[in-house]
Amino acid sequence: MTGMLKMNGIQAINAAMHEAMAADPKVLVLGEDIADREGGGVTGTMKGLSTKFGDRRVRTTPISEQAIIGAAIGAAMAGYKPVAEIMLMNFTTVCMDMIFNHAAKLRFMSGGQTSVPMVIRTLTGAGWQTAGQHSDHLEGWFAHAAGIKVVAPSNPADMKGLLLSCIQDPDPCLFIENGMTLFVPGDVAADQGPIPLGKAKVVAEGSDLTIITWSAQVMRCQMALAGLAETGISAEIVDLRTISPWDKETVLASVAKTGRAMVVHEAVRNFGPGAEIAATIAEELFGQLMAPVRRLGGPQCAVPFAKVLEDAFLVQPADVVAAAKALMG
Amino acid sequence: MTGMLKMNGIQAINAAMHEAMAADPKVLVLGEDIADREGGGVTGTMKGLSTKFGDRRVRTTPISEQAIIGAAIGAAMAGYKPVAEIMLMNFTTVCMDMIFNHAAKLRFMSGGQTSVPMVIRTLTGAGWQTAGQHSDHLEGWFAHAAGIKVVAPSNPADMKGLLLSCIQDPDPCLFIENGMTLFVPGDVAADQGPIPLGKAKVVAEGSDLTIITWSAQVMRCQMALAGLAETGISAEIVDLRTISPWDKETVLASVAKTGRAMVVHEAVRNFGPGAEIAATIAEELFGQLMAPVRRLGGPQCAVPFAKVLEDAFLVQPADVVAAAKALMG
Amino acid sequence: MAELSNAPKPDGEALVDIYRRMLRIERNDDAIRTAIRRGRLTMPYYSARGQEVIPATIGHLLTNEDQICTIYRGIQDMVAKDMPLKPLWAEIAGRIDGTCKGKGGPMHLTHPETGVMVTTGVVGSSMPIANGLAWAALLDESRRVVVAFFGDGASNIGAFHESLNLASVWKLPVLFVCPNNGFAEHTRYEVSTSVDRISRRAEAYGMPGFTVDGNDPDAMFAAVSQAIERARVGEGPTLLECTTFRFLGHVLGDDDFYMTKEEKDEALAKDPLPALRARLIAGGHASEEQLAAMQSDIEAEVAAAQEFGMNSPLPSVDELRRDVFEQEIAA
Amino acid sequence: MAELSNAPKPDGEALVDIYRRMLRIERNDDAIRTAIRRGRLTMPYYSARGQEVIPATIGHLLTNEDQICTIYRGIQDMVAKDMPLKPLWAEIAGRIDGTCKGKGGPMHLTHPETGVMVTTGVVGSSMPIANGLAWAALLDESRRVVVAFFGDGASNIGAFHESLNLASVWKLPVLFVCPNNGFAEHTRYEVSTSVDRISRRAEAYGMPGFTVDGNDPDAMFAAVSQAIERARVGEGPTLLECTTFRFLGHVLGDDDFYMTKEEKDEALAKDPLPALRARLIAGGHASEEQLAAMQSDIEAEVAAAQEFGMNSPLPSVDELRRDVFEQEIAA
Ligand SMILES: Cc1ncc(C[n+]2csc(CCOP(=O)(O)OP(=O)(O)O)c2C)c(N)n1
Ligand SMILES: Cc1ncc(C[n+]2csc(CCOP(=O)(O)OP(=O)(O)O)c2C)c(N)n1
Ligand SMILES: [Mg+2]
Ligand SMILES: [Mg+2]
Repeated sequence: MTGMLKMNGIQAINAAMHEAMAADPKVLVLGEDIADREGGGVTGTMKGLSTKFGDRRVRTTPISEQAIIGAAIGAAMAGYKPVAEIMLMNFTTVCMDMIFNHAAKLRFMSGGQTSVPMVIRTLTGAGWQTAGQHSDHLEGWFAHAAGIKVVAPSNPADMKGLLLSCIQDPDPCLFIENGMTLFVPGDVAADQGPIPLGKAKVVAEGSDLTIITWSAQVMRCQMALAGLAETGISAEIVDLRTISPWDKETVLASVAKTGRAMVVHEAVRNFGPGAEIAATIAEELFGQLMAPVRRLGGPQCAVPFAKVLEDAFLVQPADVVAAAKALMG
Repeated sequence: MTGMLKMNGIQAINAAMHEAMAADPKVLVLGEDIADREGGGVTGTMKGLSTKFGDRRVRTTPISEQAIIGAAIGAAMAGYKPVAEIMLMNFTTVCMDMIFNHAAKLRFMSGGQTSVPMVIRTLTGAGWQTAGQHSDHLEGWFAHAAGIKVVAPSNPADMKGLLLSCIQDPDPCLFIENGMTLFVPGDVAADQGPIPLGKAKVVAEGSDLTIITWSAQVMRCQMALAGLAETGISAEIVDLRTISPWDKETVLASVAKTGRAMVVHEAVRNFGPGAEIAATIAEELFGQLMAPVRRLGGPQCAVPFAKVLEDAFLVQPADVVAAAKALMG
Repeated sequence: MAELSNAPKPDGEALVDIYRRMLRIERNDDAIRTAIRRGRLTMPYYSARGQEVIPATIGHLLTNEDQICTIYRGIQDMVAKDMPLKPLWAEIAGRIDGTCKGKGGPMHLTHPETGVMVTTGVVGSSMPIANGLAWAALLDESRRVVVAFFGDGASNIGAFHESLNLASVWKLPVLFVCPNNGFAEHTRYEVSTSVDRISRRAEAYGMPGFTVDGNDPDAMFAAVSQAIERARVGEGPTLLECTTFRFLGHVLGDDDFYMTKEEKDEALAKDPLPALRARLIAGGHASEEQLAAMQSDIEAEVAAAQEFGMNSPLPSVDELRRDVFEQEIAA
Repeated sequence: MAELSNAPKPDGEALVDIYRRMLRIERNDDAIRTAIRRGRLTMPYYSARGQEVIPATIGHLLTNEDQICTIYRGIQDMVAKDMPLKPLWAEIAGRIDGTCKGKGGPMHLTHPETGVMVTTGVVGSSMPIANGLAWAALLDESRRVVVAFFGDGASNIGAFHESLNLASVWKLPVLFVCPNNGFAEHTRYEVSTSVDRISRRAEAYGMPGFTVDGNDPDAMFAAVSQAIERARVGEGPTLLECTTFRFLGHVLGDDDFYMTKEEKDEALAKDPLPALRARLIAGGHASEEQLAAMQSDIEAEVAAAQEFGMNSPLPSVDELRRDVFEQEIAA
């Protein structure tokens, strides 16, 4: 085994970008504030790229998200591999036409004559009190769109490995960063390479209950493990990592073993991505489950500002423990 | 019982608009091509309104969907009840910020000081060979958004009644028309008034299986009834009518009775609105179902152009029959 | 608005080629309309009859490497860009030999070999993508230029603004070409547009903008040549508003109730196709016989294409699982 | 750009009122920053220190019935519009007595009673909604005007374009007010914007547009009065670009690495607050004593507001079910 490095998500993403750009001159970067003159991105994930790879490949853009995604689409169709940043996930709503009607569909609508190998990186997540227009987890929307892959890593190693895979992928990928996990350090192998898309990871083994989760909620579910153990519940945690296409095999194998499942996500519960996973588990393991599949997600409201409300909006470790207890009957 | 009129969806919507505008001077209409000078909307649903109620209340707009929804939001906040048209559902992607980050959230984010009583009417549906950018059913996205109600009627009477309710509703409503049902005539009571939002309707009674569906798929499920009867399956069809908030009570009561459920929608199956309904049924009726809940929806691709592919994209009556047979075991 | 200086002029050969492209567009348009009327094609159709000079001149001036992004009303742009008619017909007939295997249809025709990169059905959306193709042209250090076609109505949508600004700041080799036919669906220009000339909007982006008579091959030739030259030498984008008229309304079947008989008659009287034909003859650039031969060649090509398209096999339903991603989706 | 004619000038009383509004903005800003530094407030904060003349002049000239739509960097606009400070502080402290019951926070402050209709965190999105409020003002046959504030960076987003076009075509009573502070986050104006003056973009919408020194109360007073007058009498919208500078960077904590020391020093030297103070004294419009009393009144108001806000109760978690719809969501 090679050496391990301690780095946080920002450093992991930055490392992935440096490696990808060095390895392939076709990799481009564009977005607001992303050149070094502007600070290498608001969280600094793009630091050093414009200095090292030049202003032609690394371009700070106007605040024009439709133009950003359009430029990425066009460049991708012409053989480049652009990594476009939409600063926050809520702002995908101003360029949704470019993403949904174009990036995701051009390969199909052209009968495979053109393709759009681009990555959209975006940041989101409650916890910083940025309230209703800066915190939403909308992965469910994109997972419902055919033609785009959706990735939501929870830790630095996965951030590096999955971003490398997204960049190499021949199709558009949405790479979702969460503001609560970006600053948390973790172990990353010095030679951490691409991690295949579409593969979940069992991050805690257990026998009573499978918790399927992703992004920052992996961390909160892990924080629930102690409380679960205390009440004698042995929980298996599956970090889904890729939301679309999702790893049915790993999830179903785990739930087949434990007999109980709970999906936990930050997105609003109603019509959220957890419904697909819960519905699939219930369908495929019909008659084999010891309890109904539970879904924990955000309440039906915008992300609130007040800390006390924001905390209540998020599924907390205690909520996971309580739901697990109820599930055990 | 009052007299019944035969009218199609266009006439029903038109009747609702005329009544609503006559009853309440605060009702406004805006959208592309909607004044009579431009034909009263591409399908003619807005015919006569500008002539009758004047150009101040009925305004044709530029092709500027963000400006359309923004104007509706502002007018709604100031006490009007605008009915805005986004010509096709795929074009909600160019104004998704206005809908999702603003219309749906302003009441909450302002702590109830402001409200946005507006209606967005939009048209969609496969069947006209308009292909990848003109046919998508995206109700799942909007149902996942807190703060906006989502309605998808299947027949002229419901179109009239639900549109009247949307206009009267104190909150933003998305009213989804489907191009395949708009031209189909049906019975509408001469005095058809508002139909409450959030209430499903059992359109066929049965004992073996509940089919939950909406919009144009109600018609296709009804067309499957004969085939189902032939194979001895007694199917109950629930027309959901309102997707958010959906009528859990009616659906669960029906499935509790039949013991089997199938959700049929035109939207892509993956991470689609059917997942919420299926997951809820499986959770709430755990242990009471005789078979897993099935979901029939579009395949994971853009709506294709070629008739043969478009037909295959849509869930057809034969698919419903085949799935029902499989479900009966 | 900027002034056109030292305007290059089309010679006789150029005019003949422009006419040939116009005729190919028109004969093809006619065949499509006939096929639809006879129920042989089932598709929404947005004819550009009357607007032929614009694409024909542009098609004449572009090289095969140059690229275009166009819209639902874009078949004329593709035909002028030398897209082969056989796969075009197979596509609009929804067949497997179509450029897009029947998946895209008329609103999403694509043919990268001839530079037809994107056809979009969403108003305004040709422009942001054209920028990206143009960015790639710069990165490739090629001399490629990209043309983004869009309508007058599209000049009011946000994507127009974002695209022109970015193209200007990045000095991208793009021609923003707006055939201004005075209507967006049924809505008159003045009802929706706050400026008398769309070209005036170029100034808001520090970009040259011109309004040219889109039915006049000389004016078009001059404006397009100069815009292409600017783009090729790295001077950046140009906005060209080309005034014209849609003879057949928005979509086939449109009854034109929203226009006056006078304005329509006036426009029809200025049909650019017979006008250029007459000029070719009068100027001695071509003889009646040559033009008749040209026409029968084109008609033969169109007929063969129609024949080919209509007889191409239907796509298999397995196609729904293909081209969503590079890797086929499992059955 | 259009020319300002017969410019109205602020008299002494007006200048004093403008100064008072500026001081209220600045003292409140200072208190917020202090509270954040001391950990008493936890919120993202976008100070507008240095830009006070713009909102203060507008606040002075608007009536209570007039409305504004502003952005994340908008607290100065609200304060100048006479929003009471107590519910403002309760809101930014996330308390139940906040204008929005703590649900919106600083980026979504709302207070219809004083005409603060929308605060948005999405760049550009103040403008489309302002149009709707202005449409309602016309329908109501009122003389209300609506001000949409947005930054220079926001002038490159699609919503700007769509909004100005619609406002012009519909002759809506809107003032589009752009404090141009030269930066969008860390990005310099020139890096992202293709035109030397944002006001030049007004022409693209057949709308008057002016660039005024946003730190000069006379220039602001003249431009805003005329724009308001145009709007009130039904002549439609105006675009006002007001040049200024953000003294404290984009977000609190910003270290300004992206600007030169010279440009920052130069801007700081032009701090409009002491400049107007000196002018009031020099012009005999107010005495040192009067201004000192004004300042202590304001400081007392701010302190009381802070006290009130910090001591207001936290919202109950039941609030998550309220105000989503008019009808409360069942627990
Ligand atoms: C974003 C969006 N809004 C609305 C439409 C519906 N639509 C299709 S064509 C059209 C009119 C476009 O007019 P113009 O840009 O002048 O082009 P023309 O059709 O005249 O060539 C409209 C409104 C659309 N396709 N996309
Ligand atoms: C659509 C959108 N894109 C990006 C952002 C992130 N963002 C917030 S403020 C800002 C800069 C805006 O600059 P400007 O318009 O000049 O206003 P200023 O902050 O200088 O007052 C950006 C890019 C956003 N809020 N919305
Ligand atoms: Mg037009
Ligand atoms: Mg700025």
